[in-house]
Amino acid sequence: MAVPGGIKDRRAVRRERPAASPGRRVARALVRETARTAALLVGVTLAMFLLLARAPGNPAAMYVNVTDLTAEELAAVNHELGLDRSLPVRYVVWVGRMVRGDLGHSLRSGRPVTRELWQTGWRTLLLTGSAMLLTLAFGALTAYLQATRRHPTIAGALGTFAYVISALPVFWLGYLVIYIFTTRLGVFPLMSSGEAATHWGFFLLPVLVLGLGNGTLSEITRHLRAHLEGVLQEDYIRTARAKGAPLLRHLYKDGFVMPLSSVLANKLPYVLGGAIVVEQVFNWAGMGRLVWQAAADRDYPILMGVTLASALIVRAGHAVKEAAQVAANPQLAE
Amino acid sequence: MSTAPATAASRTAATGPILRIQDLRTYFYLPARGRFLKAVDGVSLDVQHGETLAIVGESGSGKSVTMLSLMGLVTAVPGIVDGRMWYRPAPDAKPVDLLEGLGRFAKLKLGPPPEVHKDTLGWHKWHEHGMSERRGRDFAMIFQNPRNALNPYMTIGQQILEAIRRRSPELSAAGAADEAKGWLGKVRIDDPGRRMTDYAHNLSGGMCQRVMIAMALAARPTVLIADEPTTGLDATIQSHILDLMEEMKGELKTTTIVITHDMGVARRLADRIAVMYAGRVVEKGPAETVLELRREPKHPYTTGLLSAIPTAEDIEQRRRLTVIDGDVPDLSRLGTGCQFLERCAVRPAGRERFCEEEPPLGEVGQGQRVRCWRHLRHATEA
Amino acid sequence: MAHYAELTIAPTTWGRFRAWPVGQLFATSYGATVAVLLTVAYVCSRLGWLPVDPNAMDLAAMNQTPDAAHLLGTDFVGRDLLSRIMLGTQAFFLPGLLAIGVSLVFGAIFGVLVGFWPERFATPVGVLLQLLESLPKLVLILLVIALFRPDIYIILLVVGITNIPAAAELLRSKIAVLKRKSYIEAALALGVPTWRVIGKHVLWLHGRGLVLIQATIGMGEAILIETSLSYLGFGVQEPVPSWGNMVGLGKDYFFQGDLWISTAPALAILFTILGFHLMGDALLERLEARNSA
Amino acid sequence: MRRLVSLALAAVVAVPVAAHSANLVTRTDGFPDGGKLVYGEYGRPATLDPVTSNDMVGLRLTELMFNGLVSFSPKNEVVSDLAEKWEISPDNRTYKFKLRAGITWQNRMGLTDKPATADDILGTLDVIRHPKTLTPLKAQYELVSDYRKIDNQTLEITLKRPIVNALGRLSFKAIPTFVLKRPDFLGRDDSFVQNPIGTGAFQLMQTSEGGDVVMDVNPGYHKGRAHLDRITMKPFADKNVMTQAMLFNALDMIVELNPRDIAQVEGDKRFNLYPYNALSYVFFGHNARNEHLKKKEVRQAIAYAINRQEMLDSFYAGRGTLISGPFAPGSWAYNLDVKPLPFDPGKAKELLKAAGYSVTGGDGFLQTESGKPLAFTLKIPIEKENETIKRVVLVFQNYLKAVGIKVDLEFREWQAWKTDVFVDHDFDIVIATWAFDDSADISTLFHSGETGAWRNNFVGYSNPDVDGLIVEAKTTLDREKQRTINQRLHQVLAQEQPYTFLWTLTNYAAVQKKVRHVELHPFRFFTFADTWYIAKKDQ
Repeated sequence: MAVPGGIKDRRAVRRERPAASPGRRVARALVRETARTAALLVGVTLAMFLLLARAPGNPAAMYVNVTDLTAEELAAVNHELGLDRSLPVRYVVWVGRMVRGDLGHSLRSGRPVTRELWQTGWRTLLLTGSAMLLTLAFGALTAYLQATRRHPTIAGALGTFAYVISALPVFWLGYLVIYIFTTRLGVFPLMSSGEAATHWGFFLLPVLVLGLGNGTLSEITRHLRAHLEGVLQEDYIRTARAKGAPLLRHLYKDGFVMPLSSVLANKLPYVLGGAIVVEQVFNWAGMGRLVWQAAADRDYPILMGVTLASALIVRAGHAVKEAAQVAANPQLAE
Repeated sequence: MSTAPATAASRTAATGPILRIQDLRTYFYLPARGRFLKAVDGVSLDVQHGETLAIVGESGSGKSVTMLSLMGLVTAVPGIVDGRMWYRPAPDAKPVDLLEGLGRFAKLKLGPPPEVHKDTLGWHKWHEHGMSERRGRDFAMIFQNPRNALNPYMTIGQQILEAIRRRSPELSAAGAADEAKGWLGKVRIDDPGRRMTDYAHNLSGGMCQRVMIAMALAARPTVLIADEPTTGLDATIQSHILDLMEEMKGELKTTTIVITHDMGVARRLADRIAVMYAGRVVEKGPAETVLELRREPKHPYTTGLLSAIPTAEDIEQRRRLTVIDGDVPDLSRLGTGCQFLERCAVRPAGRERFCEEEPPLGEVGQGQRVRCWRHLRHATEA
Repeated sequence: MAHYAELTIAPTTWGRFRAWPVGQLFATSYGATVAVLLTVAYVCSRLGWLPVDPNAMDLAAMNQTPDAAHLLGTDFVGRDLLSRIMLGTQAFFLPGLLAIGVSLVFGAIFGVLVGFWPERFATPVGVLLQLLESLPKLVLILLVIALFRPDIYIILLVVGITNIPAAAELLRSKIAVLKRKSYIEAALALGVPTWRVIGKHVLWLHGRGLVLIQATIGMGEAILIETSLSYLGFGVQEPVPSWGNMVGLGKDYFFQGDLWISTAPALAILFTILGFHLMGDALLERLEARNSA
Repeated sequence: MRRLVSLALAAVVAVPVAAHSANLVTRTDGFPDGGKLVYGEYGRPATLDPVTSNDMVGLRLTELMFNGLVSFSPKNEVVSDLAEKWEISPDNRTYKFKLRAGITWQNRMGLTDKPATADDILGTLDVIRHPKTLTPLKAQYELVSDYRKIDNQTLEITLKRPIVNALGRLSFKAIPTFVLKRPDFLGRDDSFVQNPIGTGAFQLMQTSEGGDVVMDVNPGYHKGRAHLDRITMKPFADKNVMTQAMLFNALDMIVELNPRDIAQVEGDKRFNLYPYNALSYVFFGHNARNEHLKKKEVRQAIAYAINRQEMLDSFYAGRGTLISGPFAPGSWAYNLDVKPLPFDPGKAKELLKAAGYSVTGGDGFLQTESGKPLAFTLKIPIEKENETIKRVVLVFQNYLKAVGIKVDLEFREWQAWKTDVFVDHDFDIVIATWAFDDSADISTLFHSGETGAWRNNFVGYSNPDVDGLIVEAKTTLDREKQRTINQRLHQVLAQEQPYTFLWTLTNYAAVQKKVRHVELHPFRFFTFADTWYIAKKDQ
């Protein structure tokens, strides 16, 4: 009993153009994300500018011994630093220059802010990035073992370790690790003396401490496990297993890409904060020290630059999340 | 157990069934209640080559769990605890027990109360190794609500190619793509080329089920299992799917097991029928005999199911529909004796006392077996 | 070998409790003990029942390891560590609750707004939340301390505010899930007033789980942030004790072998946060288990 | 010129003593050349040039890379540097300097053996005095009236009025003004600030991204090339980690060893400890505008109530000296026979009762009859490494509590603290450090005219006869007369107690034993670094 010619399905007719390729979907998501970031940056920098203006203290102290100056001399210094102009004027001037990529010069070292940020920024990014990857990798591995009940002993051990290490304060963990690995065992060099070998040894410890010790490990593991257990009960996973297809190929997009990217976006600011503490303990020349000094000196250009940089890093986290999720999940793009 | 007589010889030249499930038990442990949920409690079934067996029963009768156990998809604890599954890959090949070695990892002590000792890790390794080779090669499965059963993150083409690649890895990319399009065409999907790049959410329920069927058949399984394939689809689409399945049956002669609660589906597709109730098979036999309402002997439950289907006449005279009163039993509180007793309307006159004891699935003629004392002689009878 | 046997008698509540997986059993009881210990320490310090006066100094007995007089030893000016650790709970107890409160209340408001009326509130609320999220926390707190006094309430208020986006997102995604389940629409269709639907179904029935997570994880985070800030010198200041500034002062004696001064408060932080995390997760799993059982 | 600093930083220029000595031309000490020195600093320099640099780390670096007209001997006598010899006019106002021959700028940034001339020296003075140049030296050189070039090798500088230690004041470092972006002034955006060229014994090789400053030996150094091949400065953000780095041989030297680590490093035979007495002292400043603190008896009672020797011994292992007046013990103006007030809580209580605080309130603290409590807030700046200061203020609070005075500690962010103290005078007691160059000049500290915003007399102390003594000391030229006046001032202030004078700390530098002939200047540190050497076998 032949069935009449192919059934024209109402839903298929409505959508004319073919589904957008993942590449184009990601591009559209990134454009949306950049627009939103631009609007956000204005808001963030304005908020910080107002806060800085209200904060007591004056950068002139970096230049001269203020207590030896007469009132006029002090006024001259302030004029020289451009601090005597009205608030809105200073903000507009700053934004004007910022748009052209000129963030001004650090009041302290005279170097252009962009260079200061870049020289210290990439180290903080390297530390924060690798620590974030380590946290996500550990979380994903533990969650997978726990969700699939594959190796209960290993899964249990990793889980307990995650709970204990993320309850440990990272500022104390740093000291403990240095004490054990460097002072007692002398395994890790305390400072990179230039050659590659010690450089990597020197790099590994802070990443391990920040990656495991930033206090989010247990929460991330639990979130990933709950999500993974949900996905494992989906019908299409049962179909995949019925087809004898490799489980991970069907699981990785919804089970890992989606949750990991949203965790990355949510937890990045938190790990960035942890980096500031770890940098100090491990003498890691990152943005942390720059912020410290700038806040104490009221080095306004640097502080505004740092605000911009950290807002950009946070937004980059969100951009990565949007891109990953749109690429993975076709339904999101429409 | 006696082997079933060779029936429908013309179609099955085989010496024995392609698949024989013997005394399969699959239990689930409920920690909160501290009891076992006996989803499948001693099921035995045979399927001949090329034949279509329909397993019929209300939801919660264990029919789906039986098939999931066959496919090795039951991960709940403790899962399959007893039984054997003889599988004959080719008509003349020697049967292989799919559950061979189960005893080493799971020991069942039946005595009230039942106990199971299970080496979870070992069972998992054995179970995963054993079944994963055969899934997608010898056995393929179609599921209910197809849109959820398709992976939303992969295109239709990728999912079908995966099945084809697993069956014939030697195919070139283009070759595989053509075969995929071929299968889409065979299941009557329009413009297969473009459909390959679509996702599940771009298609309707009916279209998704067609894709599922194409994907299952593309693996050229020896046994196709369809778990409620048409449930949830609206009537017209349902009949199209059934037509398609009938056509595939005729054309490919694949042995098929259909699980459904809809007698109409069973009548359309099945050569033989097994009726399941409370985790047991209560009647099995050729479709003609089981489905004929007035033909006796028949298990009261089957009669109840058949009479519940409204005929044109009933609708005309607006007769009240006949219903099997009572409800499906709680599988974690099954007593001894015939499970259907509370709901049974035709208690064997004068022999009710036998119903305290569970009747065996006795032979009542022409390859038909019924689990009811009305048709079986009790050992104690003279 | 896992062993499953049928109970002949119907399980009691104790039976049901005993049936919990061992992990959750340990976690909940551990979490409960920590919560009790914490409250006891807090109440004692509020009422002044402390083993030794936390501010009494003894320059002769500086940096002592635990002995009879001082159960947990003494700090860098010879003050008793045990009573200071007990007093240290005051540093984060109320401020922590404040921080959680702020992030929960506003998080819920924004979460519901965006969850139920996305077309109207999604962009304005979204931008505000992401603005809060993008502000660099540390620089922000440094300047707030410069502007006002380094008061822990203000600091944790700032922390609470910057946690609003996380809470709002948690609730929004939960509402998105619930809406797909369509029984929210069903309730609305039946004419149940919207605020009752939000109140009962969303916030009460499902919100409890989220409040639980946010409270336990939030408290853990509040402790970590309060102690980190006090460690860096911006949080609670001398002579008021906080676990953070006690570790901070102890760290300078670390490399000279006097590990104990910073280890004692650090362990206090560890066990408390661990308690909150474990209890939060265990109770959450019970909640989820009950929903899906 | 004085400078109030947080305790981590210290003073500016050093003490002069008038004497001549021959200048060395070629290195004849027979020490071997070669070897590298890596030293650790706490904190990073803002800028590397002598004009804009305003922090100790930067000052020490400029000492290595630059030279002034005159320098100092290990015994702190003025010796020749760029100026070979000099003549002083009878009225002590005009100084004629004859430059040493053969002085060249370091061969960097395209310069090859460019001679340093009088124009460069005078050009440097122009830059320092230019309004657009923001430099701490401006106040110091306002007493220079004019200066002129006689010929390429000679120049003359005239002061507004004769002062006792003029030569020491003229030890500014010369910079090659012809390489500046704008020859007449030096802004911080000028690349010279981070990439300086000098005449000193070492020249900048590179500054790494991590903040390390690497300096190689200047072969053309006019006193003959220094022995060490390279000196590297590594900045640290954590003092404990810095000490560990040295103990693990990653550092050869630490300029200012953390007081807590002195005992540990002293016990380690790999290192030598070199004490040097920074000319500074720590004190509690009392706000004379406060109704209680304006009474002398209350201030004296506070001094009697605290046991300074015990604090010094338990927190700094006794490494410092107690002071009784507003001068550092090492300075020539210190009056040795004025003894610090002894620790005598009994006397403190008597003084307080005499001052009218007879009633003891419910909380155990003293009150006046009218019920006004004797309570003060002690404001302390928040800094990263101020753990020792916390010990001092806590113990101070405890001592005062024992005699019935209530003290609340209030920590304020550094800039906010300075605004409170110097502008609003919103404080009762503060703890701080004065760092001196000319230890006799305490005029701006206690003179009643100096109590306005951002002025040194922030405690608002005013006492007519103290004002008289200060003016008298400032105007005399005769050193002996100045010394007796200052000692009289010391005596008066020791009684008046405008500050509770605490102590002067001894700083310690820790250096690997392999570095030999280590002479340190108490303040500029590296003045004699060119004479340091490392034995061949240790290089």
